[in-house]
Amino acid sequence: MNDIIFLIINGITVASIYGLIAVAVSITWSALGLLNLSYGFIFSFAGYGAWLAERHIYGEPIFVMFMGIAAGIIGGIMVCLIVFIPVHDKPNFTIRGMIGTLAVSLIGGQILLQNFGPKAKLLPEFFGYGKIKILDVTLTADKIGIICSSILMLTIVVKWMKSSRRGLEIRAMMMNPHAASIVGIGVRKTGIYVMAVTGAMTGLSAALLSQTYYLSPFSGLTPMIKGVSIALMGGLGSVRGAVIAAIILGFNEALTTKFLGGRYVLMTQFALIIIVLIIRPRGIAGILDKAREA
Amino acid sequence: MSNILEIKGLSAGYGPLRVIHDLDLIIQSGERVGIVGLNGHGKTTLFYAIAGLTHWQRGSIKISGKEIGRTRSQGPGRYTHIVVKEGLAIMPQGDEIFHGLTVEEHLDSGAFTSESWKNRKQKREEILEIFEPLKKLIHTPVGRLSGGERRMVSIGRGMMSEAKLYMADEPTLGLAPKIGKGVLEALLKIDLKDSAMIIAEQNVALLEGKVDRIIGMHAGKLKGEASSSLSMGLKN
Amino acid sequence: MSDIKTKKRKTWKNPLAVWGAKGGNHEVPTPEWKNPHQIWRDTKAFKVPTTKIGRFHYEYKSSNHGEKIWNRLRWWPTRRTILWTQGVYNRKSLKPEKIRKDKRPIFWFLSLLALAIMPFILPDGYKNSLLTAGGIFGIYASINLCWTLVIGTAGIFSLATYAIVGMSAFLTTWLSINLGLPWWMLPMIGMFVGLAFGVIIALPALRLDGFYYGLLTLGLNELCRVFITTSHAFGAASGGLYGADTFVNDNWEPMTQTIVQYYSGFALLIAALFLFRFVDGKRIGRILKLAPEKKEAFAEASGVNYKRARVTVFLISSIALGFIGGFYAAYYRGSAFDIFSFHTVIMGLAMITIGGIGRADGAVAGTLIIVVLDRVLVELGPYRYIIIGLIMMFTILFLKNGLFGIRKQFRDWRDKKKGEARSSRLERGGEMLPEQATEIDNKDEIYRKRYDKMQREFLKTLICDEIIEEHKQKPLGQHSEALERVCYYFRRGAMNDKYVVKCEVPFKKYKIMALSGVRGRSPRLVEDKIYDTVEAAYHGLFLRRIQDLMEA
Amino acid sequence: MNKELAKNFFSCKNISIDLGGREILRNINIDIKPGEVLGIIGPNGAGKTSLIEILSGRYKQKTGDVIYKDQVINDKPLYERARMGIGRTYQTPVVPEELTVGETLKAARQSTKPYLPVTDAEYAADLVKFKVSWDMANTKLETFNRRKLLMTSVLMREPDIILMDEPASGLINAEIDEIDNTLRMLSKEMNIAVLIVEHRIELLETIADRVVVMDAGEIIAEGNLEDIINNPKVKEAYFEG
Repeated sequence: MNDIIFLIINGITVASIYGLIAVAVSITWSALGLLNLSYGFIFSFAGYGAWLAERHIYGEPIFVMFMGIAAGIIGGIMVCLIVFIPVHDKPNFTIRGMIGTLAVSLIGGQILLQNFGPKAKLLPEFFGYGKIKILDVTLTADKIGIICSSILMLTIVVKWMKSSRRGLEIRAMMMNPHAASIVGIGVRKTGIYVMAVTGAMTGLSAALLSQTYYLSPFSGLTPMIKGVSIALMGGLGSVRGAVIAAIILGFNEALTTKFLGGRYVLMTQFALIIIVLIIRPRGIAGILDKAREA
Repeated sequence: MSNILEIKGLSAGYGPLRVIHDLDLIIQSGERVGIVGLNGHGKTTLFYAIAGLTHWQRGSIKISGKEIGRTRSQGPGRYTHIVVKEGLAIMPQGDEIFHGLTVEEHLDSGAFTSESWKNRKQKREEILEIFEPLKKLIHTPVGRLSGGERRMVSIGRGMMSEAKLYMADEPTLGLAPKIGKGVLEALLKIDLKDSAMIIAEQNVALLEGKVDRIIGMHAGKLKGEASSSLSMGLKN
Repeated sequence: MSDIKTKKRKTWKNPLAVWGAKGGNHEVPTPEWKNPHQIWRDTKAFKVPTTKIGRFHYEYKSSNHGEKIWNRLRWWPTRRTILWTQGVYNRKSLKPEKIRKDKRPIFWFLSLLALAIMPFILPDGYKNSLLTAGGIFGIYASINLCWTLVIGTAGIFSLATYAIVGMSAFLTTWLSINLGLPWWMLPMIGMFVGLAFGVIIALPALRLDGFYYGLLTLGLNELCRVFITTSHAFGAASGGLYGADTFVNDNWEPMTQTIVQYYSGFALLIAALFLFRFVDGKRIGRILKLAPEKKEAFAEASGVNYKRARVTVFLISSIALGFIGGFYAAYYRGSAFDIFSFHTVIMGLAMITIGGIGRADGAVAGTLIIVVLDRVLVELGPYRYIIIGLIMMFTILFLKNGLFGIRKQFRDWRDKKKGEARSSRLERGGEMLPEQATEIDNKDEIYRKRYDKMQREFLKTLICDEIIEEHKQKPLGQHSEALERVCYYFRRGAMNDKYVVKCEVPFKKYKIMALSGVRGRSPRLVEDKIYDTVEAAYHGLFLRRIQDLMEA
Repeated sequence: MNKELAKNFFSCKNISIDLGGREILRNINIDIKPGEVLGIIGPNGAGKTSLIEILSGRYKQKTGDVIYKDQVINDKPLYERARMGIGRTYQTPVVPEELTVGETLKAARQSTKPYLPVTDAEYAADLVKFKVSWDMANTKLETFNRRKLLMTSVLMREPDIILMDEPASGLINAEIDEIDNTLRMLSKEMNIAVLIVEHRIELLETIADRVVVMDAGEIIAEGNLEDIINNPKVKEAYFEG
């Protein structure tokens, strides 16, 4: 019993990190119509940003975390400037955008490799080494921190999208880009906002994941593929769907590790995704996606 | 009285197709102008040209003295938001709405200046006074509304900001005659003060006597405004 | 001319005086007189900047043997001619000439010939590395041709291509090691593996659209990678599975081995090209081109079951990919895990996008570029990936459909600019622009239009309220000179869209119609207005014509 | 098979549909006989287009049946209906960009077995007076010729009924006359039933044998055109409120 709870908490921890990327993928897709596969690069970029900050500026863990977020924002804006803005009004934008972001991640990964070398780096623990015991289950501060900070980030983003003016603009653009330009919403400017926000989410997940695992030029790849598949299962474009999918996949990961063994995680995960997609071709919350049927 | 809109020698079109031919138009503040003409004679294209949505345009367009025309081909919609921020309120033809937003949010999305964003609550109240039927639907997603209500929302969205120039493109198109009349009346109720309004319409009878002047549009040129007796004689 | 301009305005007899004009004056000032020469000069002068006239001759024309302008040589036993040529007569010299409508077969032949004789012409120093790269190029180009069939022809955005190849390679290697299968069995078994995988992957393709499917297949690729790398049967420790039977004999000289490998890759490429030609260029490819993605309506209405055709193409190319997988195993004696990596997918995408998605030449040329960068210029180190990424970015940002689309893109762009420039010129009132004039065979027509335009410009100056009033009073009979001129012009007009008066009820109801100008086609009504008298109808018709004249 | 169905050539019974919670069509019944020209008119948003999409099989109706030659064909997709002899044209057909006219017709000929000989395509092209060079790229065709290309592709399978969506929109008068002639020939001499959706009454004046008027998803009148125009309900919907 203890084991299962422990695993579930593990699962939720992992899910909250991947969920951040999934929500980022989801928001970019629905707001900009861009399938951004360069989150892997943004992830590594943010991680190295945090690492550099820790090395050269100030070593306080929380500061490092915020620097990771800041680097993620910069990475997101960079991708927006390089790929989204030149390409967004060209024909076949979706394919172009996807290949363009892939090219960015290819170039970016190589540049990171050139500058930092293949050796893995480690970030400090942000949340200390405290432990809490609730109902026989030991919770490390680390896990609580990860879950809380990612939930906090998500809440802030969702709240921002719901109530602020920029959020309204982004949602309006999600639904009808042409009408949005008529009411004075610029695609490019909104694109930068969206990419900055999603970059911040990726940056946070990079900082959180790099403190437990490690950081290398291509370490963003797996989180991105996981994030994309979570977004896919939740239904591209839906934050709610992505969150639900992240939780389901987190549980799945925990349960599979427990009963089948760690190396079957990906298999059960994809089987789950394929089943969901075959039953509902637009993912868990696919109905909301109707807004952008281009 | 100042010139809100000043168009000189405007030609615009899509690719090899030229829809608007060398058009001159001056609209002064406080004016309510009707543009009538058949389908395909360039009413919508005129609006699109002002908003920068045509493929190419030549000539000068000034809004309160500021030049917004572009003498080069342009990606559709690339500069529209900049033009709109000069003070345009476009109430487009057809279903240019945000399906998933509620009526309230939808109205808010029209308030693009920071001032009107601050006063959006009050503005919203004013608009709901004009469009009574929307009051009950304030939290409904716009996609669920009927055609007439959608048009009301779309016009209300245009009224949210303090625009200098309101442009309504065929506000009654595709609506049942009664609803269409209601929508048009709401448009006429807008207090213009320093701004101006253009209404494009196919049906002359709907506008007759309700606007300050009616300009005919035929094959991309304006007709009927020129007050020479010749063209007046030709009109009937 | 200035003396004419300064002349005093003359008066003329007011035609309306008979009916009692305003003020009762018998004489009114004439409309201002204009010199017809001046009008001619004004009309002739272009006020807009003109560009060079004339059209480019895009097609290279070769003179012919003798007088014949056709070619009877055909590929036996089909009815196909060797090259698609068209016979034309030169307009200037009236000599028969041939135009090659499609020159691509020539380029294909030359480049394949170059590949075929490459082992004999390469300098010894580079021979080994280049031929090795050539073999790899053959395999990758065949894979990419099959992928192009899936993405381009079938329109299914699948990223699991390398997964199929890899699974087929690993399974056949494993079978070869454990059952001792000979090398020629491997591609055959690979075909079945490919079919099986194709069926599994095609199932979701029926339900999912575009990008969901793309991402799903990307996930499948990752799944295969994890499955293979973690399972002990496939040599999790050694970075790949090796030891399959091969057609390259170890006892041969190294150079012979390389050349055999090179030619086997070349043969595979030729086979893939034939497959591409027979799928994409034949019935199934054609009906799929009838149904491009999101625009299937036309095809559906003509009875095309496009979904079935898509899946068929997908399965065919899966089988081919399985075959290539088996071949790959026999070529390398096995396979590395690398084939499943995300990096390979990116490289593959680069290969097919650089050349242009959906074209055989694009896929092959893209593969060539990437393979040369990736395998030949090894000394560049990681910079070569940056270069590849930059080429990809360039293609995405600036090109419409890859390198091979540049030609069409340039022409489209030029035509668009030309069309815009042409249509945004100030109007010439019915006269032709010089660029248009080159497209008209009958040059008389150009001059007739120019004359007509001049005439209209002149007549416009004559039209004034008095004339209209005069016509209203007396539609028929003798008129003043100005009105007479205008009426003559109207009467002389062409028959199409000429207005006529239709009598509905004699002396009571008249309407205005327009002639169609075509024999057997009835006139059409132009307005609903009913005139009470024939005179009123005449005048209404006159007003219409004047309106047309002023607007033209 | 009951007797009620047996006399059916092409009809629909109690069709309803709603899109996104809004009711578009409510209990539509339409019946058409061979060789008849049936016009469907109504103001914008009356549900005409949805109806034709249902009849041709692109949308799925919520309730009701579509019956063709005594067969219920609710589950048949568009292409299967096309093979059965239900032709369908679009208002603005999107022609395949990559092909030439000849290749398009070839693909249409080979869309399903039996493959048709080229003479069938030539015959169909002749029926609609589609006279362009077969080497011409599809993208260079004008609207009218695009419609004719689609008509040719549809007619070569010798359909028994053609559903047309606003065939005259955006055409000049001479072209409308031509469509008029073609339709008359198809219906009166080749006994093909034609169903035309149009929102302008005047175009149907000459061709339609019978007219159905729709408003807000319902049929409000049915009969020949003169009766229809005098119908007060139609007047209200169409002219003034």
